[in-house]
Amino acid sequence: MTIAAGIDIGTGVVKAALFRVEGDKTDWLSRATLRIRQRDPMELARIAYDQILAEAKLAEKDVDYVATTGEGEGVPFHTGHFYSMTTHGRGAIYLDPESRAALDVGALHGRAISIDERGKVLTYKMTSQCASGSGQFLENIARYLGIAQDEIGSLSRQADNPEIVSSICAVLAETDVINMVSRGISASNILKGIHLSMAGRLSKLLKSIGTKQGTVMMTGGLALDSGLVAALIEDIAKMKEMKTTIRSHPDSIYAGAIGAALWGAFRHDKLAALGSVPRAA
Amino acid sequence: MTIIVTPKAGPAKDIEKDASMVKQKEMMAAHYDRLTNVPQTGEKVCATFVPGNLNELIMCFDLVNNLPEVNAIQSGLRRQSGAYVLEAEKIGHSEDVCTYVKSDIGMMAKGNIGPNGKKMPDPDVLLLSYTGCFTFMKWFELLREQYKCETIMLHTPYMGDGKITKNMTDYMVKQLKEEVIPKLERVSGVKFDIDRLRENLKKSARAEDDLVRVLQSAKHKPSPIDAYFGGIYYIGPIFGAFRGTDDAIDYYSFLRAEVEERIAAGKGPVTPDGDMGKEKYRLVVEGPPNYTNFRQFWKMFYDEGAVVVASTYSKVGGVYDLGFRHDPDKPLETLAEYCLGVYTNRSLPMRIDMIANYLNEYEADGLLINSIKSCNSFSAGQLLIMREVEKRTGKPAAFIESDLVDPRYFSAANIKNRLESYFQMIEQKRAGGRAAA
Amino acid sequence: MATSLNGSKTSDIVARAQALFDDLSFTSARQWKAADPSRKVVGYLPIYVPREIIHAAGFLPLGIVGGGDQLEVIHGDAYYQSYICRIPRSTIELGVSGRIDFVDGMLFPSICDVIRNLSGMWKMMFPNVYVRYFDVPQNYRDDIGGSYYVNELAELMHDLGKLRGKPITDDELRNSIAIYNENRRLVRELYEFRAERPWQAPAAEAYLVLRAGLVLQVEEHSAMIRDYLAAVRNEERPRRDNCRVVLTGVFCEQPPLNLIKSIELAGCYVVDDDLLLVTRWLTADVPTEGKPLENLARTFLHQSESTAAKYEPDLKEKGQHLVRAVRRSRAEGVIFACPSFCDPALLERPMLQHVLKDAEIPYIAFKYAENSGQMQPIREQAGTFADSIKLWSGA
Amino acid sequence: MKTYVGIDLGSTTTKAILIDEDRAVIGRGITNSRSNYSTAARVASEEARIDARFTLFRRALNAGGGKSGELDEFLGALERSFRLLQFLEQLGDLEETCRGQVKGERFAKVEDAVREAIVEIFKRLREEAPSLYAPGAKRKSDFFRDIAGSRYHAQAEDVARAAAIPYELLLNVYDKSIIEVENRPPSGGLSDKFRQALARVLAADSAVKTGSTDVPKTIEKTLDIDLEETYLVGTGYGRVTLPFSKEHIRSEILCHGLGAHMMYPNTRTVLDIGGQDTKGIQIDANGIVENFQMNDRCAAGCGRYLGYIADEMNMGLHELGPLAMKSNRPARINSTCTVFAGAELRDRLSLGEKREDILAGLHRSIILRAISIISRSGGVTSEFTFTGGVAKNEAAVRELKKVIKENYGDVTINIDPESIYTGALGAAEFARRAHLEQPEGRAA
Ligand SMILES: Nc1ncnc2c1ncn2[C@@H]1O[C@H](COP(=O)(O)OP(=O)(O)O)[C@@H](O)[C@H]1O
Ligand SMILES: Nc1ncnc2c1ncn2[C@@H]1O[C@H](COP(=O)(O)OP(=O)(O)O)[C@@H](O)[C@H]1O
Ligand code: SF4
Ligand code: SF4
Ligand code: SF4
Repeated sequence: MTIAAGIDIGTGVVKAALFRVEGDKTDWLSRATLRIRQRDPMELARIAYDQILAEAKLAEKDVDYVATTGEGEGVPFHTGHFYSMTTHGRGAIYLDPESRAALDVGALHGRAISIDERGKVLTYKMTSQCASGSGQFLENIARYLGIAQDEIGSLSRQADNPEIVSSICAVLAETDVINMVSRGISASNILKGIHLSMAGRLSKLLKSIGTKQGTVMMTGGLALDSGLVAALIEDIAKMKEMKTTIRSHPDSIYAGAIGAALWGAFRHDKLAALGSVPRAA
Repeated sequence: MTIIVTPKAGPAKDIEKDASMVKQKEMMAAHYDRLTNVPQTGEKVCATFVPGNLNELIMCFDLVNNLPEVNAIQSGLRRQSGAYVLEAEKIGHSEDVCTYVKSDIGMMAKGNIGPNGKKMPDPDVLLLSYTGCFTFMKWFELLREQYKCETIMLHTPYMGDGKITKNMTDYMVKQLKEEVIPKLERVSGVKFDIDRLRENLKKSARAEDDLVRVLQSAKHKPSPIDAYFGGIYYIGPIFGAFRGTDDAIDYYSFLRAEVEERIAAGKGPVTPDGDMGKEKYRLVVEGPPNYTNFRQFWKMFYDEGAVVVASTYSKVGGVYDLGFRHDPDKPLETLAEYCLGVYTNRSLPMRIDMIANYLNEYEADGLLINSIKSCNSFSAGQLLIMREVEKRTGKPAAFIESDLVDPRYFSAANIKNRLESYFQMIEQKRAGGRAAA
Repeated sequence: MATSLNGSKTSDIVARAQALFDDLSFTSARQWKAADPSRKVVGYLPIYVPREIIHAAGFLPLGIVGGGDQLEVIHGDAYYQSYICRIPRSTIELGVSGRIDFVDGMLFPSICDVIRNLSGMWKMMFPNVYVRYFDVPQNYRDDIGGSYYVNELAELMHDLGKLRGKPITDDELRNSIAIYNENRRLVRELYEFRAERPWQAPAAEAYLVLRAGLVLQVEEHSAMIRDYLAAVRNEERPRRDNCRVVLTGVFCEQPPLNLIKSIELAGCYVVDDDLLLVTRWLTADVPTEGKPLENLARTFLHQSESTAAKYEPDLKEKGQHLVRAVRRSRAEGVIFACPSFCDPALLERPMLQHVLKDAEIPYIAFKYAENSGQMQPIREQAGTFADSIKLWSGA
Repeated sequence: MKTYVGIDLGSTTTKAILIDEDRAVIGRGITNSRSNYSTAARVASEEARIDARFTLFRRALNAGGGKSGELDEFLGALERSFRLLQFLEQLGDLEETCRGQVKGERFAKVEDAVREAIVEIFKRLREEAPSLYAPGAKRKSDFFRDIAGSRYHAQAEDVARAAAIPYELLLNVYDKSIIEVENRPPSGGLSDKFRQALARVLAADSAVKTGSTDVPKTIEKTLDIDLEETYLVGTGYGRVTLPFSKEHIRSEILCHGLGAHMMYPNTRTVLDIGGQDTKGIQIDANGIVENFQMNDRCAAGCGRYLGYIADEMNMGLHELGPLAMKSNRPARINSTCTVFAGAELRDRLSLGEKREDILAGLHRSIILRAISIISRSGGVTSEFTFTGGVAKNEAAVRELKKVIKENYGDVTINIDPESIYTGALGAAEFARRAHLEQPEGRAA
C-alpha cells in the first residue's frame, strides 16, 4: 500500500489530492483547492497539504511520496516533481479510462496531450504567448459584464448570434468587448463568441497533436465551464475528419493533482522495487 | 505577394463595363477553365511564382501556367483564405509564417477547389524560380513533399550591390540552359524551340509598352487611374499567365485607349462606386494590399478623395517603367535580367531611390506604407525606407499594418484611424503652408 | 581535479567564455584591433561565411549573432515591426549604439529576406563600412553553382584585399584554410565528446566555448577548445537521470542561455544541435592543395550542413540530416526550438517533423526570442519529454 | 459666455476641457470610459462645467479682493462638500440597483440575508463617506466606480463573513449593478447641489474668510452665468464610434500635437502613452503634426499594462509609481505583454526578487517601448513633452528622463500635471477655430 499526495500549483489555483494505491486499486482520500489571489503559492501548497492530511486523518509521516506538478518545482517538501502534461495525461485516464487525449485549459495556457491507455504521454502541444483565449481573460470579461463564474456556462449556451472576438491581443479584445456592449450585443452572445474563439484555438491544438478519434478529457479549471465545453463540441463537429468525443468531469480541475499523486505512487513502487526509496525533503 | 483579380467580388451593378474589364474577365475565366479541364485535355501543368515568372518559356513547352500566389489572392478576395490559413495551422504550420503559403496549403487540404468551383489540377512540374523572396523556396519544397513531382530550381541572385553583374546573368543563363530547359523538355515531351521563345518575347514587349503608358498616365492631374487598387487589375494579365500572348496585347491596348479617353475627359479613376470624386490627395504606396477586405480598404481612400498615383506593388512582376523590356534578340539573357530586376529583388537603397523618385515625378503629397505581416521580403526594412524617403523628399509618410490574405490582421478601425489622421495631417500642413505663405 | 593539460580549470575556461559572451561591446576584439594599426575586423551574421578569406587578409572575423537578453533594444525596435524576429533589431541596436563601431566590414549571408534586407539597411545607415550581401548558390553543380560561387568568392577576396591595401594571395588563403580545418576538427571533437558524455560537457558550457569562437582569433579559440576538452575529460561531474535530445532550429537568432540551461534542468541532455553553425558548416576538411577558392566552393557544395536556408534538390534527402544526427548521437528525441517569426525555420519544421515521424523519432516544438524571459512553458515541455523516459524506461 | 468644448474619448478615460474665447482653460473634467460613449462624454463635460464653476467662483471672489490662501481653503471645502453630495447621490442609486439584483435562482435560499447584507454594506459606506472627503484624505481614484468599488469590496468581505454568506455573491451583485449605474446619464441639478454644498460649508464654519464679499451672493451671481457650449470637438480612441458628427471630430494625433503646442509652444516632440496605445508625434513651430507613429496591434507596454499589474498586486494605480521609486536596482524585464504581466510578476516574486525592483523594471520596460516608438517617429530633436495618463506616474517619468538623457542628451522635458487633458485641450482649440471659421456652427 502506498500513500501519495499530488500538489498542483497553477497560475490561478492550488490543487491538492491524496491517494492510497494498492496494485490496481486507487482510493482518493481527500482533496483541496485554494485560489491564489495575491497569496504566496508556496505557502498555499503547505496549507493545502495540511488540509488534505487533516481531512484524511493522516500525518505527514504516513505519506510515501509527495509529488508536485505545475509550477511546484520549488515546493520545499516534495519528493519529486512531474511536469504538467505528464500529470494531466494520467489524471485524464483516472477520470475516464477511455481518454486518449487530455485538453488542459487553465488560467493562462491551453495544453493538448495525447496519451495511450496507460496514461503515457505520446505527444503534446501548448498554446503560445499572446492569448486572448485564456481563462484569465474570460474571467476579466465576465467580471466586467457582472457575471459570476458559475453563470458563464449557461449564459453562453443561450447565445443565439455569437459575436466573434477577433483581436489576438487580450487587451485589445477587452476593448472589442466594451464596443460590443455599446452596440447592444447581449452578454450571452459575447461570452459565446469568446468561447468559440477559444474553442478554435483548442481544436487547432488537438488537431496538431494528431488526435482524431477517441475520448478527449478536458482538464483544468475551464473544463468546468460548460459553455466552453459546448463551444468546443460544436467546433469539433464542424471538422469532418475529427471523430473525437469531448468529455469533462466534475473533478477535472484536480486532474493535475490526481496525476501527480498517481505517478508519485507509481514511481515510489518502482524505486521501492529497486530498493532506493526517496523520502520527501 | 502578387496579383490578378477577377470575377465575383461584384461592383456597383450599374457601372458600365469597359472593354478591358470584359476582356480581362474572359481571359481569366478561360484560363481557369483550361486549368480545371486538364484531366480531359491531358495538358500538363507547371506551377510557378509571379515574380520571375517565365511565362514565355513555359509556353514553349505547351504547359499550362498555374500560379499559387494568384490562387491565394482569389481565396482572399472570396473570403475563404481565413479558413484556409486556419486549416494550414491545424496541420502544423506556425501562426508566424507567411499566410500566402498557408492559404495555398490550406486550400489543398480542403480539396483544392479553384475560383471556378472546380478542382484545380495537380502540377506536373514545380518551376521554383525563386526570385525576391526566400519563402518561395520553402513553399515549393512543401508542395513537392505533397505532389512528389519534378521540381526545377532557378536561383536568382539578389541585387545586393544595386547592380546586375555578369556573374549573375551567366549563372542564370547556365541554369536556364542546363537545368530548366532540359527538365521542362523532359516533363512536357516538347522540344525547346528558341524561335518560339523569341516570338513570345516580342509579344511581351508590346504589351509592356502599353502597360507602362497606363501606369504613367497617373502623372496627369487628376490622375485617370488608381495605380494601387486599380493597378492591381491592370497588372493582372502581364504578371500572370498572359505575358507573351495576343490576349495580353489586346487587353493592354484596350486599357490604354480607355485611360487616354479618361484623360481627355478630365476624369479621375474608376472605383467600385463609380467615378471617384474630387482628387484631394495624391499618394505613393509601398507594399502589397490587403485582399480579404479589399473593397473596404479601397473605400477608405476614395471616400476621402485619395488616389494612389504610383505603387511599388505594381512592380513585383517586373519593373517596366524604368526601361526594361523583354528582348527577343537575347532570349535567355533577357529572362535572366527580367528575374533579377523585379522589385523585391532590388536592394533597399534601390527601393528607396525608386520611391523617392515616384513621389517627385508623380507630384504626390506623401508616401503610405502598407506593411504586410506575412511578407518579410517587402516588410523588413520598410521603416527605414519611410524615414529615408521622408528625409529626401520632405513629404510626410504614414505606416499602416495589415495582411494579404489573413483577415485576423485587418483591423478596419485601426487602419481608418491612421489614414484619417494622415489625411488630416496633410490637410493641416497645407493650411499651415498657406497661412505661412 | 578539473584541470586541463596546461592546468586551467573548467570553471576558469567557462568563466572566460562567459565573460566574452556577456561583453556586448566586444572588448577583446577591440583590443585585438587596437594592438596593431594594420588590423581590421570584419563582422558577419549567421549562418555561414568563408572566414578563411577574412583571416587570410590578416583580419579578425567577428561573428555577430544578435544582442541576447541583456541588451536593451531601443532604436532597433524603431526599424522593425513586431512580427519580425528579434535578431535584426538587436543587431541594429549594436550598430546604432556604437558597440560595433570598430568593425570595418560586415557580411550578410544569404539566409532569409530579413538578413538580406538588413544588408541594404546597413549600407544606408553605416556608409563608411564595407558591406556585402554574401550570396551563395542554391545550385549544387560544380559547373553552374560552383563557378558562380568561385566568382563570388573571388570578388570578396578582391574586396578584402583592397581593404587591406594588398591583394590576398592563394598561399595566405591555403594557410588560413589549414588553420580553420584544425578548428573545425576540434569543434567536431567537442560535439563527439558531448554526445558521448553529455553530463561532462553541459550544453550551456559547450555553447559558450563554441560562441567564444565568434569573437576570438581562430588560433586562440582552438586552444580554448583543446583546454576545455582536456579539463572536462579529467573531471567527474554528476550524472542525472536525463534523456538525450537533439536541439534543432536554432541556426540563426540564438536562444537565451537560460533556455539551453532550462532544457537540461528539465531533464533533457542536448547531444547535438544546430547552434552557431558557422563553426562547423563545412563537414570535412577543405583540401589545402590546388586552387583554394575552388576547394572552398567544392566543399561548400558537397560537404556542408543542411539548414532551412538551403535548397535540398533531392526530395528523398530532405530532412535526412536530422535523422542522421539523431542516430549518430543516440538521441531519444528532437526538440525544435525556433525563433518566433522566423519563416525559414518555421516553414521547414513541418517537413522535418514528417521525416521524424516516418523514422519514429519523437519530437516536441516551441518558439523563443533571444530575449525571452519566461522559461516556465519551456521547462514544462522539455520536462514532460523527460518524464516519459523517467517513467517508462527500465530504471 | 461662450465656451469651447474638447472631448477626448480614450480607451480608459474620457476627458473634457472648456476654454473661453481667450483660449484660457476654465474647466477640466474626467471620467472613466465605459460602454456607453455618449454617457462618458456627457459625464466628462459635466465634470468640466462643474470645474468651470469653481474657476468662475474663484475669479469672482478674487475680484472681490479675497486673499488667495483663504480662497483656496474655502474653495477646497466647497469642492469637498460638493463631491461628497455627488458621491452620496450615486451611492443611493447604486444601493437601489444592487437591491434590485437580488433575485432569481442563484439567491433562492439566501435572498433575505443578501438583502440585509447589502443594506448593511451601504449603511457603512454612507457612514464612512464623509471621511473619504475630509480635508487631506487620499482617495484610491477619482472615479465613482473605483472608489465605491474598493470600499464595497472591503466592507462586503466583512459583512459576508459576519452573515455567513458567500463573498462571491455580494461581489457579483456589485459587478452587475455598477455598469448600469455608471451608464445612467448624470442627474443634473448642478446649481442646487452647489447651493447645498455651500450651505454645508457655511454651516460648518460661518465665518468663512473670503475678503469682504458677500459669498452667497457672489456665488449666486456666478451660477447665473450661462456656460454656452458654443462649439464642441471630439477626439480619441476609435473615432468611428464617437457619438459626434463628422464635422465635430478631429484625429487624436492632431489634437495631441496642438494641445501640447498650446501648453509648451516650443515643443517639437510629443509622447503620449494611453491605455492601449502609445503615440510618438513630431510637431512644428505652429503645433502642426509633421510625423507620427503608434504602437502596432500589440498593446504591450501601454497604460493598461500598469492596470493589470496594479490588479495583480491589489494596489491602486496611483500607488505603483511610489513603490517603484523605492527601488535602486530595477530588474531587467523583457516582456511587456500585458496579459502575461501577472505571470511574469509571480515568476519573479517566487524567485525572490523584490516587489519594488520588479516594478521599477516594469516601468523601465514600458518607457523603453515608448522610446522606440519615438525613435520611429524621428527621435527627439529639441523640447519634449510627455502626455497621457502614464505621465502621472512618477516612476515612469523618472525612467523616461533617464532614457531620454541616455539617448538624446540634455533636452527640456515638459510634464504638466494636467497632461492627461492634452488631447482634449487640442480638441477645444480646434472647436474654437472651427467656430471662428463658420460662426453659425453649433454644438453636436
Ligand atoms: N467553475 C468554474 N467555471 C468556469 N471556470 C472556472 C471554474 N473554476 C475555475 N475556473 C477557471 O479555471 C482557471 C484555473 O484553472 P486551473 O486549471 O486551476 O489553472 P491553473 O492551473 O493555470 O491555475 C481560472 O482562470 C478560472 O477562471
Ligand atoms: N480592368 C479594369 N480596369 C479598371 N478598373 C477595374 C478593372 N477591373 C476591375 N476594376 C475595378 O474593380 C471594381 C470591381 O471589380 P470586380 O470585383 O472584378 O467586379 P465584378 O463584381 O463585376 O466582377 C470595378 O468597379 C472597377 O472599379
Ligand atoms: S499585449 Fe496583447 S498582442 Fe501583445 S503580446 Fe500581449 S497578448 Fe499579445
Ligand atoms: S513572403 Fe512575401 S513575397 Fe514571399 S511568398 Fe510570402 S507574401 Fe509572397
Ligand atoms: S531568425 Fe529567421 S527570420 Fe530572423 S533573421 Fe534569422 S533566419 Fe531570418
